[in-house]
Amino acid sequence: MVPTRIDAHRMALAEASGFRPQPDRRIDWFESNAYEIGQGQQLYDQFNCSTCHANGGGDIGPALMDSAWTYGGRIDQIAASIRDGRPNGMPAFRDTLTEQQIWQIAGYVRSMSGNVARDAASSRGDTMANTEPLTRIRQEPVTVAGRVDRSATR
Amino acid sequence: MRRRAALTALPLGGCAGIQSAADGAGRHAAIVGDLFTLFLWITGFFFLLVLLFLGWAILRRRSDGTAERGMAVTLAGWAGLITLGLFALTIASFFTDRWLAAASAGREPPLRLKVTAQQWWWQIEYLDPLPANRLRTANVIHLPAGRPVEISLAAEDVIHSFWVPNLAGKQDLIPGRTTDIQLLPTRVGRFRGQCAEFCGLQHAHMALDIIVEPAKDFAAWRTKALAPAPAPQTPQQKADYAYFMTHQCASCHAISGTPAQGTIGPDLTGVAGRLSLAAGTLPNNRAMLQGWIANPQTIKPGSRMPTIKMSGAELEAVTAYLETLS
Amino acid sequence: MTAAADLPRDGAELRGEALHARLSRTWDTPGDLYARLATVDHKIVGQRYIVTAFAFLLLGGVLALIMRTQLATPDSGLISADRYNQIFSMHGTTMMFLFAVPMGEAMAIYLIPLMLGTRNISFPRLNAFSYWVYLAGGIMIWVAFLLNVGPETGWFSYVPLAGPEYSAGKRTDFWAQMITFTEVSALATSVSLIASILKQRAPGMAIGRMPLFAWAMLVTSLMVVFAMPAVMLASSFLIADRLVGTQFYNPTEGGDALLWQHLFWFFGHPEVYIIFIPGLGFVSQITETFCRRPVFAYPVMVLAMVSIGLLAFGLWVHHMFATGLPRVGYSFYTAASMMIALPSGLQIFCWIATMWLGRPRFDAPLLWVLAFIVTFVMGGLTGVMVASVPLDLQLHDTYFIVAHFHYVLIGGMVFPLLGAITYWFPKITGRLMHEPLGKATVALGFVGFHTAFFPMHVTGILGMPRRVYTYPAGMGWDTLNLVSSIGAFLFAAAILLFVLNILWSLRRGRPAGPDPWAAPTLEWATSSPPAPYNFPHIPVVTGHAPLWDEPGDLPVMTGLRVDDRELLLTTVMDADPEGREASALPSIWPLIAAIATTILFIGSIFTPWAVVWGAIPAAAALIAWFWPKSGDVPPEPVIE
Amino acid sequence: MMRGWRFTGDAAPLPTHAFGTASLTWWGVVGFMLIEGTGFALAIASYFFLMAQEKQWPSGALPPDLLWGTIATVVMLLSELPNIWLKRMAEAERIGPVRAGLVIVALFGVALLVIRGFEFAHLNIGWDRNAYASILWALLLLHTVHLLTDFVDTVVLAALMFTPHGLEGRRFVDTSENALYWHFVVLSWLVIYAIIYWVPRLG
Repeated sequence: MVPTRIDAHRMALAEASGFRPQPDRRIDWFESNAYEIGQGQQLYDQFNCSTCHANGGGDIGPALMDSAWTYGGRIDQIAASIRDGRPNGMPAFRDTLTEQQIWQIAGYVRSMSGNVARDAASSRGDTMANTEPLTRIRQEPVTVAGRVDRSATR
Repeated sequence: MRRRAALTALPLGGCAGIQSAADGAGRHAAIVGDLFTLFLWITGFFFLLVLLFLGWAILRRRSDGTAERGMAVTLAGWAGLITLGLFALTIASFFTDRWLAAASAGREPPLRLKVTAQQWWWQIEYLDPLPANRLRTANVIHLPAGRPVEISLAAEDVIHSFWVPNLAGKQDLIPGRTTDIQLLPTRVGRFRGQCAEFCGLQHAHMALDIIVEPAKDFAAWRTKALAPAPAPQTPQQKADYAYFMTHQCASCHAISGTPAQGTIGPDLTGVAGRLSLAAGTLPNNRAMLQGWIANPQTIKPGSRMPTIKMSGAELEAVTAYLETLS
Repeated sequence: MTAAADLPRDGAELRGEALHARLSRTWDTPGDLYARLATVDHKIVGQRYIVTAFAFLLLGGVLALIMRTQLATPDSGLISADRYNQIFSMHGTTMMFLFAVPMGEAMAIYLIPLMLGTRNISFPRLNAFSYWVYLAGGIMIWVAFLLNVGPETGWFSYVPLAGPEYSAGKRTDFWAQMITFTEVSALATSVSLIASILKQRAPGMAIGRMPLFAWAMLVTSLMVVFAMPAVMLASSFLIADRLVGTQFYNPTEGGDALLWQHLFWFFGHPEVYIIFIPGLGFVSQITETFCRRPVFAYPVMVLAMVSIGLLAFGLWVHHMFATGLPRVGYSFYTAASMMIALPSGLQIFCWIATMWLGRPRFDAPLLWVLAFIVTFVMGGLTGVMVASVPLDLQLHDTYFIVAHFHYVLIGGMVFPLLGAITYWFPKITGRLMHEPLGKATVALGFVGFHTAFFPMHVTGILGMPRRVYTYPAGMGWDTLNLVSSIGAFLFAAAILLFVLNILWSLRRGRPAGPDPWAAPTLEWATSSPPAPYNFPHIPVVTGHAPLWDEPGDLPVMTGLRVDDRELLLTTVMDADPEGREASALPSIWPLIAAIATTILFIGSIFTPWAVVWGAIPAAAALIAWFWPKSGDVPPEPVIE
Repeated sequence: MMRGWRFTGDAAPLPTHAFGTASLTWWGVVGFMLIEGTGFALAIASYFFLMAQEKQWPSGALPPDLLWGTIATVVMLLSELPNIWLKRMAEAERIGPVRAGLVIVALFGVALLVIRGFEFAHLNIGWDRNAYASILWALLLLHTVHLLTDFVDTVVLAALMFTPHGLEGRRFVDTSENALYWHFVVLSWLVIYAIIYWVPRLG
């Protein structure tokens, strides 16, 4: 099986962070472990993601709690967006965050659209946020350019 | 010093540790130490009375028809004695409170600090009307002996408790509220404070060093700390500096006079000069510094300092650069 | 409708063996599983409660030993930080919520009906329901702990650490829900005990002639009624914050972290007296029996107990001296906290005076009382120390406090409990415990306890904070912690010895007969173990010490039906006979209602809709429990 | 040896059911009322504790609309009329009026639950917005739980009174004590009504 670009990328990822993942073990881990998502929530606040994305509703940056994803809504795609940055404004956090921190934030971003294990997301943070409790929101299907991405919905 | 000697002569003998409430290196801790001695003597006296009465009741020869009236009178006497004892202790405690409040009266204006507690380290800020004199550091407080200190306390995340037993009682730091604490260090020396309110995974490793020094030493330390970090000279130093400033370290930590301005982790200005690392967890030497940077999760599991993948050379670069910040 | 006159009743025409057979048929609990699950006999439910609570004591004790092994040496890597936080949280939670409060109530469920001379506790089905809910709560939290989902923020769970952001996952939810279980069971039992003590005392047992243990349980139950709602409210707010995003404790959205502390400690301090006052009851009964005279100054003892109960509600802020509240308020709480030492001091005096005036016989129970007096007085005096604000600011949340509360809780409740179990073991099982082994247990327990906990006073003064999973070497704490750990194992050995003594005595203890200790209270007037109906005829009381005041035949009141379960109701103050009340028949519905409630509670951890959907089966079970069965014994004619 | 017995009194003539403090279940109901009353008192104390923290109360919203709350209070007070009458009839052990009274109070319960639905809809703030909203919803929910449980009790009791079991003396005692509990539900509502609807307006 010729490794596709994504698989090659994932292998590099595994090497870089010292994980020895089967292809998708990390995807399940960061979408169902409450501690990781909780750390992601705190990192989201501390690294000022809310400056552009608010608390998920979007501001200068796109909304993170809806179903529209320009560069893919799967957790590894979100992690790639954080690590490498995206055109018109999303900075690369490759040298600012460690691999685990990137995946933790990606997990929290997934929880904003209800795409994590039901009992993993915590209801709210100890911050001012005019958003619905994460335990009460509906799960948003991930759509890329209008088409629903089957592989991204739990 | 006479009273202090009296205190240590007590069964609490060898109590002059660097983190001991019986040491009394601060005016407040000394006053509270004397109150403790008073309480110890009075409560000890009552305990002795109870033991004597119990022993007598067990060993006495049984004789029938002993007067119950006598016992009733003794009961009334005992009630009076307890009330008297409690009244004395309450009054002593009340007056101690007043002495503590007035402990810093009539001395030079207090040194103002702001301590912000976060999950598992202390951010220390020396406040000053002049912005140039404001100093931010972490996990260490230098204090001039004999000058009162006014610390305002705040917490970023959960409830912590600021406690330096040698100097004074503890005071909680509560998110959403500001509390304050007054200190008056009287004896020069090195002391250790520790978080006293359970605050999560690494509550046990959330200590800070208190260095009480003569006023002129304090002034010398302060001017040196206010100066920006020395610029790198040798090419090796420049490479170390470049690596530090362009990698994860700079996004969390701050070093005055450099592009590293992260406020998530402790301020590293003058970190080489500190007595301990990782909030009082490790002694400060090159090996410990390198071990901590290489794998913080084995030393403080759950700490917010992540394990950063670094090659040997990169680790060497970061350690070397931090060693220059004294 | 059979006429009232010809219903079979106990009395001159029906007595002795015939009466025993007839009453046994009405009150007995057959051996089959269904009957055992449906029983409402206070003695069976009481024994289950006692055994379950004692099992939780042992489990909590094992956790304590693990903690002491970890802390025996500095910088020990035996246990990780997360595991240790779960262990110390479970140790506190198990000891406070699953052992101490339920054990006091368990002994009362078994003993109070016997001491008051009645046939069953007042709301037997509610009492059975209370046990099942308690058992379910205990099992839930321990299963969660073994699945690595145990509580991790201490038995007090201060917010914001226990809030949604800093305590992710389901750990604190299970803790908060466990609170709901144990509070529902404690409240249910308290209401039953209050009604029994006020309405079902033997005729002639005026309020001033009640045994002191009954007074202790009345005060304790009233305190439960007024204290437990505080923690139920606080834990409900916490679960709401964590699951549906309410903002009670979110400082940035108008909430306040101290709201939790006020609500929790408004319950927390009365809780420690709810744990300790049954201990006073045990000590009073043991001292009375083994000194062979009523406790000296009965009115002073009762007033002291009641004033402790009232004062306990006025001093919760002494747990919050370090939170920066206004200082003038603190001095009020210092005075209130100091005042509570007066009634305790008077009670200690009265017990010692009883020994002084009486003819003490130093069997194991009285030795436990001596151990109690010495240990509890030291604990009370360190309590007076930490009542002072300046001292508390140095000692709060240090090992000095760990020493203080172990002195007043183990010294104040566990020592009297072990004495009480030794004292009432013959009544419950019909066999005496091994006396020399009992004495050895007291000695080992006393030595082990003080070796473990006295050094902690010094460790605390030397600056060691509480709840640290490890500590650096060279702080002066090393040897002290080692000694404490050795002492902990010694004390555990004593508890093991006690358990062995119980297991041995169950089969080979000396047969006890109705009254092995020549004790004054009514439970010693019936057989050991008591018959299912407790007393063939309801005894009548003529003084403080019924069995000592009536050396010959016991005066009794007859006329209760034998074909249906019936109790005698008496007036609150003077216990004059007032009416006959049908006592509930065995029913499986309390168990089913408890299961439905358990499903509702556990479900509501995962989805709030479980509260809505779970309420329907729970309501159905409660209605079926209340609905009279047509097969009941023919009721008396309506209009008499 | 087991002691002998000396007969000194006969309990046969004593009644098998009684009203008020002579009844065991009266003490049970009062016990539960004390528990729930303490719960209400502490929830109200929390309301004022949080209010003291805020500069602006109610924060972030208008106070709840007066209309439905006031209707609920009026209907609640009206329900006291049949309730008091029911209690008197129960203590007179007259089965006809008791059956009617229970049905009437049950109907009042239905009306109040419907009104309560509208009240929840007119609180003008979601429970997750801020601490004011949370304690507001908590108080109203706490009272609704008690309203619901006593409504269910009344319905069950009414159904029971239409069966032969209804003729037993004990059932009249249960009815009398259920009416007592209804007094508690109404009284606690008056306090909560004043707090939820008027404290934000007067404060």
